[in-house]
Amino acid sequence: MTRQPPLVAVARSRDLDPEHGLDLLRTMLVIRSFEERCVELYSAAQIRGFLHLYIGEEAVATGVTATLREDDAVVSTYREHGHAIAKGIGLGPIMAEMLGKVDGVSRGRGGSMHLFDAATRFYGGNAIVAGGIPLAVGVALADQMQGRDRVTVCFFGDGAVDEGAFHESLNLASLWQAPVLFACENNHYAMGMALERAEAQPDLALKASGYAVPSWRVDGMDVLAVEEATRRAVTAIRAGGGPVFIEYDTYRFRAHSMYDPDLYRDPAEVEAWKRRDPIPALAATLREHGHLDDDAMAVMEAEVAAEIDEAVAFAEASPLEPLEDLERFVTSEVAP
Amino acid sequence: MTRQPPLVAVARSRDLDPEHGLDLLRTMLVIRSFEERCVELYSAAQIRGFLHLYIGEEAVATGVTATLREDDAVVSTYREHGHAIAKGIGLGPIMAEMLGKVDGVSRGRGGSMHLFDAATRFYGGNAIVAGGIPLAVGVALADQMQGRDRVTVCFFGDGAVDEGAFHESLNLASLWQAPVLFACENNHYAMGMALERAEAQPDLALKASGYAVPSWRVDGMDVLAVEEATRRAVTAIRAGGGPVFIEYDTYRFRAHSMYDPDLYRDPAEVEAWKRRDPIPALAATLREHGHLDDDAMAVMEAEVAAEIDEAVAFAEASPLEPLEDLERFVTSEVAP
Amino acid sequence: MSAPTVAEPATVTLTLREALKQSLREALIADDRVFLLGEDIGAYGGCFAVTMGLLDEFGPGRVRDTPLSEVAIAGAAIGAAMNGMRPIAEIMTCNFSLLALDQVVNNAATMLHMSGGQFNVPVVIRTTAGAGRQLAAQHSHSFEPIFAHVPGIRVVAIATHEDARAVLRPALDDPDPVVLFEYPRIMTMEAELPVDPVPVDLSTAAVRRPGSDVTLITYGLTLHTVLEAAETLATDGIDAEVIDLRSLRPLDDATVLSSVGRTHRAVVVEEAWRTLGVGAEIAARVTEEAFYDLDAPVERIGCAEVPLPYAKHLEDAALPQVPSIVAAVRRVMHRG
Amino acid sequence: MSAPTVAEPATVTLTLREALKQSLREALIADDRVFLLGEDIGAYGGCFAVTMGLLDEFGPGRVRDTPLSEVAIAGAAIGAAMNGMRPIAEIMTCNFSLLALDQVVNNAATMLHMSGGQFNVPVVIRTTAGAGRQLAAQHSHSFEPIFAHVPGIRVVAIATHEDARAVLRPALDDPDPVVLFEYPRIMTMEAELPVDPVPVDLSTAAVRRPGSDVTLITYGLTLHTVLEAAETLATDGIDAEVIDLRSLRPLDDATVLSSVGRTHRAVVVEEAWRTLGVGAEIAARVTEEAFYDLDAPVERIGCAEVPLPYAKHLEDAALPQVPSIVAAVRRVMHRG
Ligand SMILES: Cc1ncc(C[n+]2csc(CCOP(=O)(O)OP(=O)(O)O)c2C)c(N)n1
Ligand SMILES: Cc1ncc(C[n+]2csc(CCOP(=O)(O)OP(=O)(O)O)c2C)c(N)n1
Ligand SMILES: [Mg+2]
Ligand SMILES: [Mg+2]
Repeated sequence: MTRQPPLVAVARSRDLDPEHGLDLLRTMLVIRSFEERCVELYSAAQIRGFLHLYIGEEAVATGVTATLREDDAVVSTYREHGHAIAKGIGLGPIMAEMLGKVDGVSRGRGGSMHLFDAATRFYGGNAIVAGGIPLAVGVALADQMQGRDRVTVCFFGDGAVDEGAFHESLNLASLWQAPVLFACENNHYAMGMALERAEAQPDLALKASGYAVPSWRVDGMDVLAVEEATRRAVTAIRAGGGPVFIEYDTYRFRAHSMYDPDLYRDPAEVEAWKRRDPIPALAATLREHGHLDDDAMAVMEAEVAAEIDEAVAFAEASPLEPLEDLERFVTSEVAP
Repeated sequence: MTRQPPLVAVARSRDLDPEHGLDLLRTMLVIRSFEERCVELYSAAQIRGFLHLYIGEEAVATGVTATLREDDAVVSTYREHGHAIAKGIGLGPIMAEMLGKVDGVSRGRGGSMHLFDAATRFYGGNAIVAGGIPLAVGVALADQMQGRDRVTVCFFGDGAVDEGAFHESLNLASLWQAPVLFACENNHYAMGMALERAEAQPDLALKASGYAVPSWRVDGMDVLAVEEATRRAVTAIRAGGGPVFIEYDTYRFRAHSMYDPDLYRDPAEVEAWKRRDPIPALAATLREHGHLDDDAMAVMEAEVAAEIDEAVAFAEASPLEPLEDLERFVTSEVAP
Repeated sequence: MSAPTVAEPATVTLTLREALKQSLREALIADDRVFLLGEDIGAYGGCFAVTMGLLDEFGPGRVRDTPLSEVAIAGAAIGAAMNGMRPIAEIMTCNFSLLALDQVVNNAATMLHMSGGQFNVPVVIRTTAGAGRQLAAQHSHSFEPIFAHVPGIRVVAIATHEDARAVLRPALDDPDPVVLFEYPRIMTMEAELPVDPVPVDLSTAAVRRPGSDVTLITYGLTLHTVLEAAETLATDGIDAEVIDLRSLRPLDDATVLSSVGRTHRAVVVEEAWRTLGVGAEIAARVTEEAFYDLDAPVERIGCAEVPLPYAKHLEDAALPQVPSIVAAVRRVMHRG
Repeated sequence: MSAPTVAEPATVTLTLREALKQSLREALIADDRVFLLGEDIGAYGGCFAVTMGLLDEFGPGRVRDTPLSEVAIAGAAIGAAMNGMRPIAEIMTCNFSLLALDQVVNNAATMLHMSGGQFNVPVVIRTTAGAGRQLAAQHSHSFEPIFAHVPGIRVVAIATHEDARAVLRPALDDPDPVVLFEYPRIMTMEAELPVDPVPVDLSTAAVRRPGSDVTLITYGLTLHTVLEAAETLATDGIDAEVIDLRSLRPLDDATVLSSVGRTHRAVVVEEAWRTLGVGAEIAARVTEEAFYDLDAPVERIGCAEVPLPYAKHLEDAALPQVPSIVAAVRRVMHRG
């Protein structure tokens, strides 16, 4: 058995570097604020289509990407704003994408569910549940075959584990020792389907053992725990140890998407999780150690708000893709 | 963990009812002889297409079906002659199918890979690897929903475990407690792919635990062990205990199909397994206990050969489906 | 005695979604063998709220939430159908139906023929298609042509309230697999309908607007755009007949040919990609059967040959619209 | 000085299988980024022996046997292609390719557009199609039309030794996904070829036999049947031009239209089901572009609309044959 003991809240906050802690806080705050602004823009019908919010889960994207190098890759889902921001894509181009503008990361073709950025090695925004998992194995394999010690992080939800693609991909990654981190964001629901109703064996980390992939579980509401566990995994993967599976125990505070009336969750359950909000939690730790006070927090919030304002201004100012370019990029434009 | 301890050769041959033992021997002999005749007919170009032989694996079909009621169902693969014969389909109609005749079980439309028989609840001959596994869950579910205490046996190979369909089906069957026996015939190869090269975690029975399906492994070369283990499972399933997974450890003595040059197996390995041939093994046990001697064996062999002759004669005498019936059965013929 | 007053049939105003739900509800009431299975059809209420309330009314045995497992959903439905049930499986959108296509094509569509007429598969698979909601390239496509290519299944596109209200009766009465396409974009459209459903014939096309100058042939979502275009054309003095194919397999050639025989001109409009779309088949058939009646070649309008983009102006430009339909009709009127 | 003798290019006799293998081999030699992955391509030597010997020559890093996992094979190949490699994935037969269709359509075909031009997918997917070997309904179908419907991929059918010998160079040079169809039934056909491959242009159709009376349009396996039919027709005084479409997406309209412009009559022949087949698209296009040049409607011959049966007489009857092609051409010659 390759299963590791659960690794919950292992981070020793006393050793926390204050600057790093504040960076983590800021990243989570940016993600949160960005999405809150998205909700406003959605209500104003400036953003359309599906909008899946990451609010509540920020510690995962933030803690995971904090362990990555710039040249590491991320493959994500339709709930990927947090991953995209944390990986370092500019807020302006992301917001422009949400608005369907030509300066959007995907030139307005992708929208909320399909953020892509070659520069930061962000392989999208995949809206077929589990559809990105085999891709991630391939991305990682390519690095391995080309002798680059890069890691590919593949984010997916608890629901993705139900799909055949998950099973085939874990097996293949394990056989080939592909340098992938399978980052399962277990927010306990796949749309309206509670994990216990969707999986006969809801211990997700256990499943990875079926493919001889080392696996463990971590508190996904504690960004320091996320970071510590992930760093351990990423280091092992980068050293050639093959894939690792981590289950991040987390929760989405909002409905599945803007379309979802959220009829299937007990409000008390939602409230209980909200009390574990990762942002105030980290802020409290930082305050406790004297790294943060009300003033500093207010400054940070103001700075973040300004950044979002700027992103929205950038997005609003961006033109639309000209209509005559509709058929561009169906196939590559090869230089003559 | 729902995994059971391995259950190897548990059968106590001393308690063996002689008549039953001779029945098992005869069934295995019929399967073996039928397929040996198929090889001849294939060489004579009377059988065409793919022909996948079960030679060496007869103990599994024989031992498993010995535990079934007539109204239990079987879902099988393209390597299904043994299952079809053991389930009680007539040899004549099976052989007629191999020859593409109208009196074949599938009117000559299916051939070796697609034997079907509604009367014995034989749901085919499925040639998409793992394609029958979700079907079996549905067949079993229908019995469960209609309040019938029938069991569905789903045969598949070690290679089928690689497919996403396996994973999705085990989970669904377990969630719904469908009365299915997942009968995995681990003959250690999927075409040329040795199990250890195809599965990062080659312990197949362990995988079933990932779906909270009780699972164990049994010596598939020992028909009595197969029967005993299966009976235990079938009894539990019939009583409403939900699905069970059994891995039958076995081996195909021949190549994957008549097209296969068999370049990937060590001849010594093949020879070692042949020494565990289930037919002489059971014959020896029966002799040991005084239930069988040379004469009786010769009589049985002659009887079986006559049965096969008769089946071939039936098949050869059968006409072809008239050409004008080609388009029948694309959709149902509804009585006016 | 005065003549008895013929009571107007009582009517009710329904959205297309409600019409579908009532049809499902009546099917569940009428026949114990009917059950629903699919992702989020229960606790969530259905991805498009079509099944909202049915779990409460019929319980989890008959309204079965499934994990995210398109292969298992389709396969289990097929198996259950082969064993006496009348399952109605839902695959949220046809984009995900590709995951289940192997089951539909290699099992559902072939089973009856391959088994020599023994196993019919009375399964109903509901799915959705169509764009217009800015859901981008993985949630907007129209794969009716892929299914309509395959013998052994019936394919029906539901464009009107009348069809929605009554579709499940004939679909369930069909002994063979039926794939139903529904269209989220028009789910909230309202219409006044008789309280009791009026039977519909799934095998025929419906003339939705009689006309004499040109035949407009369409199905599904675009019916409504085409009807609008026909009104615009009427103000121009062009009297268009509008045919809703409804059944995409088999195609009702008679209705199409009799119309074209009168109008001598035809335009096919669909939301699927034009190349190898339903329009190609209609154009080929009309030309084969009515070549010498045609005053101009059949025109085809489909989706631009691009993965559908998120930005509204691009999505709109990719799809058939009233102006592009009107322009095509004008072209056809001026040729020949 | 006497004129220099121009040396005839050296030739060699190759089967189609060998021609394909040499093309693969040269691709592996020419470019480090090229690797093969698929089921049984290594130790087994390839389901159709196309890759026999390549594992020994190039090792398991570049000739990668995979588990039975069509989703993961396609997905990993796509991911590797997005990250600098040039994978050549093999899906044994197109019957199983349906399992991978989601990856091909929702990922490979959409990626470039959906990412606003950032991520092209230079993957090559090899698969096989076609009947004639009595493999029945799950191993005999021709799904070229399904793939040819989808924008964003190139689809090529390889019917000749010349094409087989050289196909991988242009396929790998293509920055976008290429799906290659090969045909097991003709793998052992021999031809004399130049030792060095002659470059082929995958984007154009090839005139395989010039003629002036009627244009026969086909692709893949049936090319050879059509050429035979053309010879039969010649003895009748009908001089048929035979076009091998070769590229099924995009279609080379120019070659087809220029031929029909001369012959005024056309018949399309394919092994896929006729309804919504490639023939429908060709018929529609020819009619659109050359309506007033046509002396008769375009005829289409395809597979009978049945799942392919095992029995030889039924299979033969379902497929296009020389007599049925000849008869169709005669019909076309006598109309108009
Ligand atoms: C193959 C497929 N099936 C169904 C859907 C519809 N769908 C979108 S998101 C979702 C739930 C996924 O849940 P999970 O993987 O836990 O991710 P979460 O949304 O919770 O982050 C479903 C069912 C889809 N996009 N793709
Ligand atoms: C989906 C699919 N992929 C590939 C194949 C080709 N194929 C046929 S049998 C086989 C090996 C299956 O091995 P296993 O499941 O162990 O069964 P066995 O043949 O050993 O009985 C393969 C790869 C197939 N029929 N279906
Ligand atoms: Mg979730
Ligand atoms: Mg095997």
